[in-house]
Amino acid sequence: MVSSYLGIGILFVIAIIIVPFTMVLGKLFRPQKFEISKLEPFECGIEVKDVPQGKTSVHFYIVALVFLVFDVETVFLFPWAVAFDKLGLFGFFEVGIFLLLLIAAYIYAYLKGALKWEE
Amino acid sequence: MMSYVYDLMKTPFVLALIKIVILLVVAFTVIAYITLVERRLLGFFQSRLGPNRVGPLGLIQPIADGVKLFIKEDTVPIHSNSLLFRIAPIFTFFPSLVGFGVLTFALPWITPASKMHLFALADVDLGVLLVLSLSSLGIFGLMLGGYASGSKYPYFGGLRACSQMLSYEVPLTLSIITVVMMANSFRLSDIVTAQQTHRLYFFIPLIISFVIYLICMIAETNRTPFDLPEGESEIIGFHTEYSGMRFGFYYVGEYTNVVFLSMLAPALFLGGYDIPFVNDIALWQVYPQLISILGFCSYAIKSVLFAYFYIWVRATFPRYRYDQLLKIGWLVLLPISLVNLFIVAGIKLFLLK
Amino acid sequence: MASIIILTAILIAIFSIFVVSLKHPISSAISLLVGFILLGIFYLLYEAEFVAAVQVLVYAGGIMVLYIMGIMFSDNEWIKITRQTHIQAPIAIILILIFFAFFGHKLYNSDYPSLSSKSSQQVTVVQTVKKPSNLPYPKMETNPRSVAVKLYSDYLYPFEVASVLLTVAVLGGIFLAKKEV
Amino acid sequence: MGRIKDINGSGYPEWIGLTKLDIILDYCRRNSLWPMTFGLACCAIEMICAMCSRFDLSRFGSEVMRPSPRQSDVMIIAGTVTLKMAPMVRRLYDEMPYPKWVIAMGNCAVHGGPFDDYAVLQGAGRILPVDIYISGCPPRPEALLYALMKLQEKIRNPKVVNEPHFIGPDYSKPTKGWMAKGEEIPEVVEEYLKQGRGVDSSQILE
Amino acid sequence: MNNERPSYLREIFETKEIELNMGPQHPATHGVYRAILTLDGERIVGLNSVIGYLHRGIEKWAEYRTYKQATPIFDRLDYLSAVINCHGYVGAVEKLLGVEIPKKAEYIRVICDELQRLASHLIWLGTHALDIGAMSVLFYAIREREAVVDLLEAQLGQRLLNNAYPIGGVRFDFPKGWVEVCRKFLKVFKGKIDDYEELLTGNRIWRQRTIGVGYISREDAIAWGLSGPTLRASNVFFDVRKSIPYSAYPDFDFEIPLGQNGDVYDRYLCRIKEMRQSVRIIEQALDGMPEGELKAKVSPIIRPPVGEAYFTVEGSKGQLGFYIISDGKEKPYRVHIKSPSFINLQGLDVMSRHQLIADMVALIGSIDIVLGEVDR
Repeated sequence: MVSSYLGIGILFVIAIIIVPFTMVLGKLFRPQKFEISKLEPFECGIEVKDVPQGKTSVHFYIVALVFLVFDVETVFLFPWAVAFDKLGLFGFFEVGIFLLLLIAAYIYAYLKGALKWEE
Repeated sequence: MMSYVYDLMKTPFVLALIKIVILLVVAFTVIAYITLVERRLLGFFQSRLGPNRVGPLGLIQPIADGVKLFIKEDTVPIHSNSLLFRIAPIFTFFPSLVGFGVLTFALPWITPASKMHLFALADVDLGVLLVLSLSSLGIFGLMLGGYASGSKYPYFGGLRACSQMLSYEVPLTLSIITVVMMANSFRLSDIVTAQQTHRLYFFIPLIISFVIYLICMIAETNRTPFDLPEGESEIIGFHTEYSGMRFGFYYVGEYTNVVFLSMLAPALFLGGYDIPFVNDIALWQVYPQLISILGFCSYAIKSVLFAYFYIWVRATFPRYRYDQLLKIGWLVLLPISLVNLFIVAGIKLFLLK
Repeated sequence: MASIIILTAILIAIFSIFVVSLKHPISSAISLLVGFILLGIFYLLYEAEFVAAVQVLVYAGGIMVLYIMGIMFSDNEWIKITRQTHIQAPIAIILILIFFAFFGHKLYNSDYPSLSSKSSQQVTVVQTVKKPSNLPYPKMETNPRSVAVKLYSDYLYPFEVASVLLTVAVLGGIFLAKKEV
Repeated sequence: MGRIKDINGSGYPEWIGLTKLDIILDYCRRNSLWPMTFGLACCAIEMICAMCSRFDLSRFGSEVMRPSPRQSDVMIIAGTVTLKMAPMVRRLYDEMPYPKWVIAMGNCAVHGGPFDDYAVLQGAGRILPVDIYISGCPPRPEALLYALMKLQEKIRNPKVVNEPHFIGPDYSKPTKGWMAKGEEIPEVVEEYLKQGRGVDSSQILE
Repeated sequence: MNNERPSYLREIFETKEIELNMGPQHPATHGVYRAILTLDGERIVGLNSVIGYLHRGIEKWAEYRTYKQATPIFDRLDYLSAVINCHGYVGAVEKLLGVEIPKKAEYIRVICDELQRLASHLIWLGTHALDIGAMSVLFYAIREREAVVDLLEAQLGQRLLNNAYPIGGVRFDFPKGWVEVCRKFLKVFKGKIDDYEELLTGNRIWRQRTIGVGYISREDAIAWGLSGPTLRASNVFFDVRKSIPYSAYPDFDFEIPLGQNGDVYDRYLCRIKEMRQSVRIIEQALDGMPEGELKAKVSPIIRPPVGEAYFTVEGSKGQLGFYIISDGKEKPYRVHIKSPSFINLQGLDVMSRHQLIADMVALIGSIDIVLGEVDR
């Protein structure tokens, strides 16, 4: 029923609006003084020359990649879990095959060193 | 005039608004005071007093902190991506706040006129799934905040936050899936009802899931021992460049997550608003109001236990290192939770039939 | 209800245009993220609850993370000197407008279920009960359950093929990412 | 009217003239002074002691040590400021958002202490507008607590807002060369300005 | 298949190294030490130390004062162990003068030194644990340190920078009841060390964070000239109290704890064991306290004969040496300090190779640098 989401919808909108609303309201009370030295990025008091961009190892990326696969996998597991009493043994084996294939992928990723972080 | 107001009260929109106002007031009070409770408790753990000067027992301390942050200057650094910098705190804040909407706090309230009011904002069918899908958005707050600052420490904080929250989301989801499997519903009230009818709290059959949930709960909220994104003594944190109320929203967002996850945990594993050792539903037929209130208290106490667990862990443990954290997430928790899935399926299929 | 649906649809269109028109890749990515969330809301309004949750979980919470990480890793200074629009853009815009006009006309004249039927639904939050029933919350057949039964009976083969696809995704991803490291 | 605007010379919006609101805001401000984790030398140890069990700065709500200047309200200069460190101290002070306060802890931060030589800045007051000076080498943790209370008093009391406050031996008037609020910055910061950083804000606006 | 990427794409995807400043204002650098880290991801590939942010010219300062006037400035060297610093300088001057110190004064000095070592190690323990994330240990450690500091204050008159000893002995005997309080404290303190160990030593996270991190081999440790617990953790037996005995240390029976692996965990264990040994020394000294004079006869104006003297003590960070050249006048011609922190800091380069940022934090904590001593 869509109607039951009414409260959630309103809460969603309020929760998003709270942050900008508070910041705009706070503008009436908070001091604001433009000083160029204040806006320098903080790096332990040292003057900063370069901005970090595109300089990081690709390892973080692999984490996201493997995560995505397992994220999609959980999406398939949700309907299975919620209808477990109906699907019974058949569903159990079905998902068993599904998961075994994924576990194979997991083992491959492990053997390839994608899940090793200590070099 | 009064009848007009009364009529207005009956429309679902206004009813929902009233519920939201109550929910937000209570939620923000709890979130504000959990910061004080944490500081006082840490004080007691560390043989000191904690804030006690501002008002009686330091009760005005959270308000003072909040107002202070509110009237503090707001800086947007030069190298930052200004728009992104401004909108990033929204993402850490709203998923958990919306999550409060799907929690059911007690058995339905019966008015003298025999009307039934749900003790929840919206007890939707999607329940846990909605919570999970929204909390998957929480990562953007840290990630974008770190990236948009245009400074190195936040950049590292953002990267760490990213891989940490991704790594622990899968085990968390898998552990919740086992609960869904037992209850055959995403709805939180159904999950609690299943525990009430079985007369068995799920943390007994799902002990592995419960432990995984406890670990992932701490990791998802970036708290000690998994507080790498804001490891103050290493990289100063993804919110290094944030000041004033924007920082305040990160601060509040963290505690919102803490409160929310420690309110979700009892519903999933400890029977939620069920009063232990009592047949709730039978009693509810007789004394509906009393059981509703007692159930709410029971729920509150269970949630406080989890919140206490958070603070206790914070006072005790050192911090993990980045690679160890990922190792635990991917090489320990993920395989265990996958195997656990089969175990629970087997239990459900062959033992509980 | 119809007005909310139309509003959402318009917002989705606007953010989709932002995705292709904004200059900085991170702005495009954020527009895409908002678009995905709005699409989730759109599905929800059409009572496809499960799909809505999955939309947010996978697209907004999963794939967008990947995109934004990609942008964070790459040096996007070069974007600023690259042209955003192709020389054929005006022609493309005219063609798209013709396309939309054509399909709008077709849809308008067809007997596709109108949006107004949605608004007739009564919204009920307060239930009236004589006496508390046996269970406080009546058990009902929910959307995800029906999706599940369909998925695991009628669409069994696509489901199993999906697992093969996911495995291939892992292999491919690791192959691509590991090669240059 | 003028009062709330004057705190730290930080440019509050002018329309706020509500005195009662001032009282509430100041109450909150002075009861939530978050110090910056910033130890320079010997006095830092006494600062740690003041944070810990026996003296417990947290009673005043000040145990939230923020490592980033962006989130801190009060800078406790605990120790010797050398000439090499002075630009960093100044930059950190600059990076703090308004309203901000400075406590100079220990003789070295007050006037150079025993080190009247080529390497040491003769008092943090030469580069920063210091609000509270604590003498002692090092001052006891109690002195820091007292300084914090004095700072709270200063935030509350409009009369002392623009005057440096001394604790310990009674310096009746600040020596020449101390920096008052709104005054021009003396030699070290001039050097620091010459390096091309911290350009005068008025130039940027024009 | 062509593996070559187009040139503009290679530029985009190339992982570059990032330069990160850690310090001077950083909670983990224990003062104003600045490390310029070159990072690949989170891994350190290069370290460039910048010191001098606390250079106060202490050596030069001492050359412009008389021998007596110069005493208090050495407290500011390693402000965590002011008493031991003072012992080192006073010892060097006494060596220059050729004065024999009364036995009782030596015993009092040893007791105060060891108490100071406890205080220093407690601060180290607290801040090191805080860096790794265990926040409670700091508060427990400082709680006990307050007791130590109280004892020192009762004896020497100040909490932190107590100009502890005059040249030629000590100023006062212990005040009334001091010995009993001290004994009581030591009794309690032994249990407290067990408490710290309970929180940290067996803790899985602590072990994971410290074992195998910041390794330095025995040979490297000797080659880099490390000293103190940092050296002993690499299984090198060198402690000035045993190797070059001074003061009353030969009278006491104590062990020098040695580590096996030279990693952060071993350094931690070494210091914890050292605290137990310090307690042992103090107990023995309190038991065997001799009667006698407090101070040797030293003329009010000190004019040592022309010559030079080098005197080392075991500071809480390592071997602390004072080298004084006298030209026969009231002021020393030259005072040079061999400061352990400065030399231990050099080993950081070796230890930090291919570690993560988080390890770097643990490492700086484990070698226990004090910037006052590094920069002087």
